[in-house]
Amino acid sequence: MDATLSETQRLLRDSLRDYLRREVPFDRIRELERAGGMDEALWGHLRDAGFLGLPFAERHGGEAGELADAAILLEELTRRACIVPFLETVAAALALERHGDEAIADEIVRGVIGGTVTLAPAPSAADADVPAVAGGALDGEGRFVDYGAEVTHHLVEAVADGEPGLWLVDARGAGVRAEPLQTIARTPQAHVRYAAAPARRAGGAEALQFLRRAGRALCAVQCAAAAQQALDMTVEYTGMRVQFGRPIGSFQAVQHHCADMATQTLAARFLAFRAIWNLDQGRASDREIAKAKALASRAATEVTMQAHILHGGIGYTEEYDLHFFSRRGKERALAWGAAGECLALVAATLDEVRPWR
Amino acid sequence: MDATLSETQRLLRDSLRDYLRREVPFDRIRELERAGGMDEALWGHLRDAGFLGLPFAERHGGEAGELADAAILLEELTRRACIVPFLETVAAALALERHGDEAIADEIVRGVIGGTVTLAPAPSAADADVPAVAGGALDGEGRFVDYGAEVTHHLVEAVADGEPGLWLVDARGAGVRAEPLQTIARTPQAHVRYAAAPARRAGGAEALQFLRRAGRALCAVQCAAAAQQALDMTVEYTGMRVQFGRPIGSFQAVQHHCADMATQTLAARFLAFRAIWNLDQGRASDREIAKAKALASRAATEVTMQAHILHGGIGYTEEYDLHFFSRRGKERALAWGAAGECLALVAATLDEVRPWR
Amino acid sequence: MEFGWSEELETFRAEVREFLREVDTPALRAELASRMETASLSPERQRVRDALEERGWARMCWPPELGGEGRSQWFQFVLTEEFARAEIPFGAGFGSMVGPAIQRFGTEAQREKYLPGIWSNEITLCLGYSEPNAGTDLAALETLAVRDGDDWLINGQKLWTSAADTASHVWLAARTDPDAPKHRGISTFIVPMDTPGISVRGIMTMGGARTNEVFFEDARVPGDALIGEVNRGWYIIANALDHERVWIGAGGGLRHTFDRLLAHLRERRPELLEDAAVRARLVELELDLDVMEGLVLTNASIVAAGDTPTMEASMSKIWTSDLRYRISSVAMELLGREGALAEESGDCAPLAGELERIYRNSPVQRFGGGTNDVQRDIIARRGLGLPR
Amino acid sequence: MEFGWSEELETFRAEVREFLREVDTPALRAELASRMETASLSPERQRVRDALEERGWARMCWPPELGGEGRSQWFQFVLTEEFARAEIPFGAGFGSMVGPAIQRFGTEAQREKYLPGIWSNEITLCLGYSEPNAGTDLAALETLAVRDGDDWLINGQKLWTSAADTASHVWLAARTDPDAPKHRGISTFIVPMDTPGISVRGIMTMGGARTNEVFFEDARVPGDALIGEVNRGWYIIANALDHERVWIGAGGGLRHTFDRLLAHLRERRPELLEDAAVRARLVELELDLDVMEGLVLTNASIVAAGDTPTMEASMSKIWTSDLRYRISSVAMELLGREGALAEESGDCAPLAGELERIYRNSPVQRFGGGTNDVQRDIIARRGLGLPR
Repeated sequence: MDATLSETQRLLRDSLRDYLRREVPFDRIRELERAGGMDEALWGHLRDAGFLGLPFAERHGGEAGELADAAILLEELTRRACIVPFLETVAAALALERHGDEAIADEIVRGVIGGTVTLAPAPSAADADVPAVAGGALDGEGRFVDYGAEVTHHLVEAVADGEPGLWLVDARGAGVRAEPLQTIARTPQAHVRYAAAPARRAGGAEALQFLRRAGRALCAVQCAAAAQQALDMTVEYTGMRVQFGRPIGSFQAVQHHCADMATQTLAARFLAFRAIWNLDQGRASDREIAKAKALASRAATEVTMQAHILHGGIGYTEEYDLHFFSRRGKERALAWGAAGECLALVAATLDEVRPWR
Repeated sequence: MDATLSETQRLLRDSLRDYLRREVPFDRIRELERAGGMDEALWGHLRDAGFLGLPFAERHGGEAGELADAAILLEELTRRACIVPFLETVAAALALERHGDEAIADEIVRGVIGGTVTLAPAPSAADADVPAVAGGALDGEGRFVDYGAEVTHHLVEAVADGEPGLWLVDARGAGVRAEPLQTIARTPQAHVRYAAAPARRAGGAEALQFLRRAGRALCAVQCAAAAQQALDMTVEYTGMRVQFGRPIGSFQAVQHHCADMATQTLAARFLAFRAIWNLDQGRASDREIAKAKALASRAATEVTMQAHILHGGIGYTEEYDLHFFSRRGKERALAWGAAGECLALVAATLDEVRPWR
Repeated sequence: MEFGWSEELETFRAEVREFLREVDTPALRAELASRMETASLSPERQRVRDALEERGWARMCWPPELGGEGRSQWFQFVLTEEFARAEIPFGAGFGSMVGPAIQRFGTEAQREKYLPGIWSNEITLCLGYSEPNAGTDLAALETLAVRDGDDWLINGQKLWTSAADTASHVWLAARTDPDAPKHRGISTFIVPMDTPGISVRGIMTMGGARTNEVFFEDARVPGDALIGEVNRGWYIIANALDHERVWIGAGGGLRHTFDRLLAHLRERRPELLEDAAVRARLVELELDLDVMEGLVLTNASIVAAGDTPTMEASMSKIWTSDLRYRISSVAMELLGREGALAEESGDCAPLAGELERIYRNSPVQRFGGGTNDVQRDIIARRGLGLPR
Repeated sequence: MEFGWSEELETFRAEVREFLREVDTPALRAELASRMETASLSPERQRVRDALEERGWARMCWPPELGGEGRSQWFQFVLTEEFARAEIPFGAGFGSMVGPAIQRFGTEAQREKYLPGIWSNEITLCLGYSEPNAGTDLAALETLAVRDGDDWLINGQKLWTSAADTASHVWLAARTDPDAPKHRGISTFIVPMDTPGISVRGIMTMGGARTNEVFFEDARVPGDALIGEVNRGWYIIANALDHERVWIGAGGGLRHTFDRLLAHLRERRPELLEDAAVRARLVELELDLDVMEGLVLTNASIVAAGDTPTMEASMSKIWTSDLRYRISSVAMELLGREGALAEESGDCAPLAGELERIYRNSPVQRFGGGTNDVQRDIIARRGLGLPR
């Protein structure tokens, strides 16, 4: 039991953090948001630095690291509001590597590591029909596909002969139409319609389950990271901003808001990373991940909005960087299962609570 | 629209408040709690002062005042932690007067005003069987009957020939066995068992509905009163208690706790009294009363417990008077429908929300 | 105690509803949908305003000495409430705040010069209070106004000056005695925005609305731009802010949002409405709206009785602004990913993007107009009497 | 990062469980059920304690210079956790706090005189810190200790001295230099409670437990009652409080309460457990317990790494004590009127009155041991580095 980063993990984190601080100023994020699309230059760096291979097996050319290592990178990318399909690509490729078709996994993971493949998972939405595959052709829709118009491939949840599974679709191929959506995050998202899109079966129910779990757990990390960044900015700003002749961070009300934000953020991060670690060890339950995501979702919402209250006017401007974390944080709070959806799962399985004694 | 007391109401309040301050010291409440039973001396005063006749019709010897007047007295009694069946007697007698058998109502209301009759309503509990009447004999149990062992009569919810109604039972008569219960409030409560107890039919479904509504709305007033008393004690104490060289009430954290307590209490009281007023006018809905009770229940719990936190050690002792309001407040929060039960009713009738426009 | 409405007010309410039905034209709706926001009223809103003046309802509750009829504030409450219910904006900008100040503190000549234009909206105003180093701590302002013959020369910088880009005048607080204690050296001015030396830079907010910085470089205004006594500006400002804090009828829009959320669930997400946990969360929002109503009515009761609320206005302000965040946040969460969609996503966006928009602009209500923490200070000290 | 347990610790955990099975006799349970609370351990608990000493587990994680084996604090964590899981009280009163202080700050003679008795529980202690005017602001204490030849004469009054009626000694903070700044004139003493001039008055609390006032009137103690340097008591106290604030494994009892609540619902109120709104509230409690676990483990990680937590202990303390209130309050509410029944109501009382009892005694955890607001100050200033 050790909630702190290992030496290697610290090096990984610092390396990416330094790069982002140097090469990805927030004004670049502003431009990307306006222009749409993903940060191709950053993706190139992630490939060159070997960051894309971290959690994958050596047999596919990966580094055989831990999923937590990738989560630590994801945390840094989130804290810089980067616009890259890192969560999406890692979760999808790992689902294939661990539980999918071996040939496809080999092709895809090598492609990811080499930078030629990016992936957008398209899991089904609660209130929509699941796409169907017949004769290798996929029909249906993906309602909220992150980076749906930017990646090379979609990994679509679909049903063939009544069997659920994951199907690989060439995102730029025939029968795929991605209509961009505008969300509060202003990161790429698409409503994708598949009309007889050629699809390869890449995995079954287990791969699908792993994808959902990994996506949700990694998204919990993003939520906690948004909260952490907003908290750090708030502590820095209130420690400096003077009103009534003293830094506003010396007012007890401000201090107590910050204390509560810090407590919520710390717990959310701990539970998110524990879920990641247990998932990697093959022993995370849907319940554990759902609880972690619910708590992280709340932290992403409440902490970032409280940060705005404590910043006042300056934090509310487009010129300041806080809105990246409040807007993205809220969007991530809803992605991969909003708190309500996660808690419904937890409530439905209350019988699984094992007495502590 | 006027949320403030009328001149008459102010006089009523002050008259009772002065009497209680003079004649009912908290040490008397301590003794009564230890000894069990109700405050007979105080009940005598309420009768002599004409307070027991306020909300009843002139034709029964009453003052033809408003139910709100009685609620204002109830507020004062609650703020002094008095142990008298005022809510119980008023709610039950009023249900009979407004919707019950006229002959029984005349007898009972006159008895109440004259001080010879006190009443304990025994509405059914959610998870228990409703008592049954056959041939004028009542069988069953009342699970949580306030003042069940102290009053002269019970007004029992029971079913006869499939029809629900209210039945009057001589509390000291045959077939009535009241076993005392100890609650967090330490006010009289009994588990009553009826075995062929002689019972008179005093009202039908309408009377029962009014009884439930009046009991719940008046109980909401008690909840708000407990919160208000705890708040007032806290403001007084923190304004005086010095630590770190200044009154603790000058610390911003303490001030903000008090501000939130005051907001919650004010809203709870407003909505409780509005429910009372609307009920009196014959236009309160179950929904409105349930919402008022839910909010008041929360205020009674949260405000009184926060008061303890702000008082520290002194407020935690038996010698200090705060625990009367935290213990009683919590018990009242659960009586006549706890928040969860009330909100279940509100949730079930969400379709009744009429658009504002 | 009396929780109903008098017949007189009910009659007035019916009249207002009739009035609102009449002015509620497709042209007005089209204009409102475009969300054209400027200091001056857009043409259709000006038409509503003119009609309101014609009925004699615009200032009927003001005291006679400020040009009103002195009617009970409940009339104002009902009027504001019915406008909110009809979703027709009521306000005429900051004129309703600056007008009374000029009426009360200005000279006869100033009243004649400014008031007709303010009432007719030919004069439109922005508020020159906040500065980079004077936000919540307004009295720390540094913009200087210095006597130069009969004129004043103004130098400094204002921040968060909404509508500075469209207003004809700025209602300005400036320091006229740098040596006096903080609150004592401030004066108030009414300054034409086309005065040479004034420049405006726009600032975009995450809520989508524009605000501004306003720079004053040797901006010269005549002596009669000063309203009230020199160095007595703090009193005039506080007086006007008190007026602003009455907040009667605030928060009505949130009821509409709640209603539309219910309608959306009924029509498009019935499976959610079947879920008891979802219903429980909706009920919490309904309770929150009840609390809001209780606080607003309590505050209004006090105002209508001719008294000044101590803490009740602050309670309403805190609750309503927090609820604006809460209602949009909870609603987005209930809807899941759909809840994140903005107006630009077209038909896919629930409530035409209203939830996402409210969520994004909710912070400004919570830290603006006296941060909610400062409001809590006021409740504790002014309302409950806790020591400083 | 590593969220599992090492094999070494899992082995130890198994040993502890085996140990606890052995000591868990009907006699112990009967004694615990009687809730006999005194400073000295009741006979059966003393037996457990002796067995623990025999295993060498009582102080195995203390540094060698304090008489321990210097094993990883995770052993202590596991030990405490397993005691909590078995619902066998672990603590040996304040000896585990005062013992190390004497070990560290006392003379060789004092160590020999007191430590064996403290370890064997022949010396039992109460804590003489708080006073009527020195609660959260401990440094304001006024009890005086004055030199009289080789002795000390003590005069003053202590408050909230739990177990003063049964302890053999009081660990006392008293002012020895009234002219020094608040924190600088305090010293620490170990004083036999049977010293002439000491009297004790009981105070009953709403939680049901007794606490005390202790009066000192010319209570004379020999010079060697002083522990550590004169006027350096604040440092010794702060050091001991730090030790107390480690809170490893706190809050375990709440998991049992939650489990018993679920069991009660399953067996006696299945209709509630069917209700989705009720389930949603239970899930919130489960999340709260997860958060507690996250905070406690984070804090323990830091301690185990040999570092001193800055804010993490405070976070655990706030959360656990607030949750104690929340879990009992919510549970009572879910049960409705039944939830209000106390133990004295016999079989009718749910969870044998546990909820009502926890609710009543929850305040003391929230304002005691440094109020939760003071803990928030610590998080903000010491943890986050916000300015004073």
